[in-house]
Amino acid sequence: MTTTKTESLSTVPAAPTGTGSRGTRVLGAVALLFLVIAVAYGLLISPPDAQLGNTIRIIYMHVPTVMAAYLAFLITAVSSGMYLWKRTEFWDLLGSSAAEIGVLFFAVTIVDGALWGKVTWGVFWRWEPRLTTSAVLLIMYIGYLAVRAIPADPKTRATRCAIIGLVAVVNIPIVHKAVDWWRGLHQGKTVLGTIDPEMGGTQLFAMYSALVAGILVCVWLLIHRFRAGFLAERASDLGLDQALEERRLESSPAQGADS
Amino acid sequence: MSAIVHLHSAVALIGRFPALAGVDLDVDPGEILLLRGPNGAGKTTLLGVCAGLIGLSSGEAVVLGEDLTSHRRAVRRRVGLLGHDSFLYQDLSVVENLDFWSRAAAATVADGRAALDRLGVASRLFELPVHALSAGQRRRVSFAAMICRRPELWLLDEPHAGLDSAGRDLVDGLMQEAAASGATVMFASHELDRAENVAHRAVTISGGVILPASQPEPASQPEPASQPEP
Amino acid sequence: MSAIVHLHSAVALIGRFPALAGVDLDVDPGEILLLRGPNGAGKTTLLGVCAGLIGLSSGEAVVLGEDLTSHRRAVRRRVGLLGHDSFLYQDLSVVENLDFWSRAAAATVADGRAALDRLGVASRLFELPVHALSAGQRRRVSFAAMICRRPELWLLDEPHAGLDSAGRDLVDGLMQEAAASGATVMFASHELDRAENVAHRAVTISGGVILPASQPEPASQPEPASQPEP
Amino acid sequence: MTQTRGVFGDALLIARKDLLLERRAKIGLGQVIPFAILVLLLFAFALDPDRGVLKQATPGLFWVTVLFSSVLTLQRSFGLEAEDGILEALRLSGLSPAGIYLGKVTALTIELLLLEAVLVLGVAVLYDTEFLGIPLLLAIAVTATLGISAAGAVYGALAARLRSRETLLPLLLLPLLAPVLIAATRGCEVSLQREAMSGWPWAALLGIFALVYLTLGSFLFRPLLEDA
Amino acid sequence: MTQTRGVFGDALLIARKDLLLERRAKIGLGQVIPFAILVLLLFAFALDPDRGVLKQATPGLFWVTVLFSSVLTLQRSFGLEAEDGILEALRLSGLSPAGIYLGKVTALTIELLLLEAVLVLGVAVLYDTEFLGIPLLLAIAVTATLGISAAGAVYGALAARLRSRETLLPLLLLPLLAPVLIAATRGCEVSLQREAMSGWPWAALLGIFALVYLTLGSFLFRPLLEDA
Ligand code: HEM
Ligand SMILES: Nc1ncnc2c1ncn2[C@@H]1O[C@H](COP(=O)(O)OP(=O)(O)OP(=O)(O)O)[C@@H](O)[C@H]1O
Ligand SMILES: Nc1ncnc2c1ncn2[C@@H]1O[C@H](COP(=O)(O)OP(=O)(O)OP(=O)(O)O)[C@@H](O)[C@H]1O
Ligand SMILES: [Mg+2]
Ligand SMILES: [Mg+2]
Repeated sequence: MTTTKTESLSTVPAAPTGTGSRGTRVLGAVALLFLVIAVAYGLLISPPDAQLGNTIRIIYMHVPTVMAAYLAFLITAVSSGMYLWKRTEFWDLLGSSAAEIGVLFFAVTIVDGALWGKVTWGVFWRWEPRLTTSAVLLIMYIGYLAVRAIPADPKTRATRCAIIGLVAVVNIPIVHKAVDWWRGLHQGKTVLGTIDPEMGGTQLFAMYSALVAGILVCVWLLIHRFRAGFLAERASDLGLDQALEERRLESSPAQGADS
Repeated sequence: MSAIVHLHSAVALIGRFPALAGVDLDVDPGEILLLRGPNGAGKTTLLGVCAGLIGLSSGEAVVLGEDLTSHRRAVRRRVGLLGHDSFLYQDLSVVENLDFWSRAAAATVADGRAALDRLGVASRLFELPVHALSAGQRRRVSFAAMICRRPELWLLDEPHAGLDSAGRDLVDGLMQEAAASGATVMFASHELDRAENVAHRAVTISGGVILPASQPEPASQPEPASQPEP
Repeated sequence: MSAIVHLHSAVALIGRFPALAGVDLDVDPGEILLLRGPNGAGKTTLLGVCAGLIGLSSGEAVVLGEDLTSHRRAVRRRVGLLGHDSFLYQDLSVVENLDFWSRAAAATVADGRAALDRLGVASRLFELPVHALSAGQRRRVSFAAMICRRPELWLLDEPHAGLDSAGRDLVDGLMQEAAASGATVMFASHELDRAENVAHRAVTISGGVILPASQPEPASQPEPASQPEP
Repeated sequence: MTQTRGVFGDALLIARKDLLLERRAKIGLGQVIPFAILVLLLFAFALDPDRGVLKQATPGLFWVTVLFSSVLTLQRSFGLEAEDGILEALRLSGLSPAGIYLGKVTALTIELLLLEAVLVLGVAVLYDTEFLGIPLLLAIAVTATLGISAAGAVYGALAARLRSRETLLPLLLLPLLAPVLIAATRGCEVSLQREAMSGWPWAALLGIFALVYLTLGSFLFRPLLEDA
Repeated sequence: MTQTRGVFGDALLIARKDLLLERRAKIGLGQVIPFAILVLLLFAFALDPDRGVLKQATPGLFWVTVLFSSVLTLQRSFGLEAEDGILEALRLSGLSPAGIYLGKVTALTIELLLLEAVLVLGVAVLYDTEFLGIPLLLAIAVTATLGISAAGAVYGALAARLRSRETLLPLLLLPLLAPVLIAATRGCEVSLQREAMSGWPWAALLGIFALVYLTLGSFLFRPLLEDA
């Protein structure tokens, strides 16, 4: 199956046969460079935090992955809107690829946050509203992927997903605002609020390079996921030609009584 | 464009299965067209495409002058579809259903009552919830809900199924009346003797394509039906 | 007691409505009996009573030697019913359904496959979930699930509905075969031409009662059907 | 002009049909209300009233109960639309999608408000709550309910056609409604306990939420009905 | 002898069919589990964690969540049996009613135990629970689940044929299961907090409940299937 796919695709001029390209290789190299810098500064060069000690270093992973995930969800929302307007496969694939990457990054954030929590708070999870809303957000996009996974006509599926992508994104700012207010109302500052100011120069540099690295990795992954999805669609198109052939054959009298 | 329905190489997928695999079909105004063919041939799918309910994945489709590949919506309110499903709220009574569907179609409540009358639905049944009706009674109510929309294109999926002899004659009469008054009728049927009498023309669909008129019927249709082509 | 089905003044209520209003009927072993009559006459209800699914509110009913007024259960596993519903799990594939229903009826899985084959269900469809089938394909699978139970009494509600011509001939053949091998067949149908050819005897039911054979057909059945009574 | 009237006319038609269906099927409220009261009772069991937990948690439990009951109501409301090809019939009907959406939202809001009214009585009796700040409570109830219906109708319609709708709808909808839960709960707490800050910002937040989803829903219902 | 074998053979056939259906429809656990986790999260909102309520209430919330998820699972499981005349077909099939009942109970128990296993992980992480007295916890989980399935299958079948089943089932079932909720919650509390009293009486109570309903169900399923 894979071989037929690549063979017939290579007969089409300029059709991509893999998910890599010159551009993505360059992008990958740059992302790698920033990753190395971020690791060097984050793990080795920057000083430990006054209160949190070396565990502060988790932040250089925690925050970039959140930001990358938010970016991905935003891309999903924009693509969803564009899909409903333009109705092209491009926007559908972009939206769903971004949602997958976003869920991935967000899950990573929650996992490393939980681990961080274990070392700083002594528990994996607290009923901190931000953590709770994070979990809720994740489930919202898991719902998106669940709908995506339901077999359906591609256009129908695309429309369903686009609607969820648009509706869900509205929730992100509302959730975060509501939570801030909730906190602000009757409780003192929380752990999340207390640590981020007062970062030293190398700490800041580590943070920014980690942020850039996180976003580059996210984009790199997104491009590859998109292309993989695109190729999968083309492969199923090839399956379609064959299915059409078989379907028409049903009508030949030789086939006899078919049901 | 004089054809009411014009399909060219129309391909329609259900899931990933090409239920229609390249259909070419033209239907003239005022025509009564019979779709016949073995089970699973694609008749129901073809009617769904003409109603604008099932999208094409490739090919051309123009119905009632509207291009289905670009905007399917405009067609929908101008066709009447009688499908395998009843299209009725099971918990509402017969008249409540008719009132709702006639008003939804911008007809009056009186149109709905007239349609019930036309279909010979006994007034004893008016206040019964639809789920209490027998199969044939329900089919009549569905038919009434369809005709009170005054559709320009009638799409009927096995319109005779479940009806008693009186009902069958009634349906034949309705189709002929509709065609005479300028509407166009496409219907799928397996009851060839009756169907071919009322149809102006018949096409055979099999394996998702329409067989050329010259080609003999496929093996699963023993009697070579007469095709009174106009 | 030689009659396979013996009903006397049988009254059956659906809700408070007397769908059967005093039916007298005897069916002999090996007979193929056609039930005809207008929509809502009570044909489906009568078949349900014979299957032991619908209780009598008064009257006598003895089916396959079992008295339905006292114990309906014994009859159920000996009849085969083909109703308006498909009796199939929509999410399971065709073969999964057949495997389940054949084993539930104490038949073997091989019986199920043989039945599918007998009904001409193409092997392409075996792995499809039932909800993806066309109306006629689904009907064939239901029929297969019924015959693999090897019922002594066949109760068929519009067995031809939705089937293509090949399928119709197949069903006629199956009924005749069943009768020849000692089973008894009762079927309701509105396709009188075909049905009267295959039936040994026809009774007309209308308004919940069986009309005496001498009486002419009720008004809603225009053509006075020939009644080849044995 | 005609177009606008059309949308609201359609909405009225749909809303009246829904309420009629509700009456005919003799279900929704007749059974959802007992269900909701039951959920309240279960909480009472689960939370062991002696510890004073229950009293503190009353607003939260009230809104969680409303949320679950809404999912039930939505499931039923859209389940009826998905039977027997009704969704196809609606697509063919020529009713404007925005009208259908607004009609469903209207009917749902009315049903849910009725439910809440009964539930408030239940809470008053079972949890021995004193009600203070009635206008604020009313504002919160109306805006929160509108938000639930507005968001719920979109996902209800989306899930209706799928064979897995019973489970998909809560999965999609409940996370979406988490902010409503937070805001309504906090708002009611404020109102009941006379906390320092006024609860009106919460009502405003709920209003914004409802508005955003109403707008979004009116636009999204067209592609939803037509292609999904 | 033959009769007995027949009942268990029938039960096996039904249970295998149910689990297959579960796999094919790719729904139940794939969506019920996220739903259950979500319910846990919603409680966290409703109960405002800072007050320490949550930790205290963990066992109660766990079992309320299991209860809601069971209703969902039951609804789906019996919804599938009521479609397309399947119930009629089962009545005609010759399968013994007790066999059908035991088969449904088996499949439900397996599905619910799986759900609880995942949920326990969720609770462990989310509510930071330490597990003490594992054997007791296991005994409680198994007996409580069996009780839920045993009672649920009876009402599931009863509600399945009615047009109002979505709402009727929780209404009938939840009051019936209130004792299970209480017993399982108290038992878990005992086990987790090492309260003075041993928790085994609770497990025994749950066991008795399960047994009573299993026996009752095996007998009641015949009239239920045949005449309802
Ligand atoms: C399960 C555990 C955790 C989860 C799910 C989690 C989740 C998140 C999320 C979603 C954000 C982005 C917030 C935004 O919208 O701006 C965030 C930011 C942040 N988190 Fe965590 N987190 C967890 C644990 C922790 C721990 C243990 C710490 C430190 C002790 C921490 C420190 C931070 C910091 C410093 C930020 C960025 C500053 C901010 O925007 O407030 N997180 N976390
Ligand atoms: N998901 C799917 N996978 C494979 N095949 C499918 C799928 N869904 C539908 N089909 C096939 O598509 C075809 C649909 O045909 P359609 O319902 O249009 O037939 P029809 O001509 O109306 O038949 P009938 O006379 O039985 O009503 C059937 O052959 C069916 O098996
Ligand atoms: N709750 C009810 N109230 C009043 N009448 C009812 C009720 N339920 C069913 N009926 C009537 O009982 C009759 C049932 O008839 P049945 O379904 O047996 O008819 P049938 O002969 O099979 O008709 P068809 O040819 O249309 O299938 C119908 O006339 C129906 O209107
Ligand atoms: Mg069809
Ligand atoms: Mg009938």
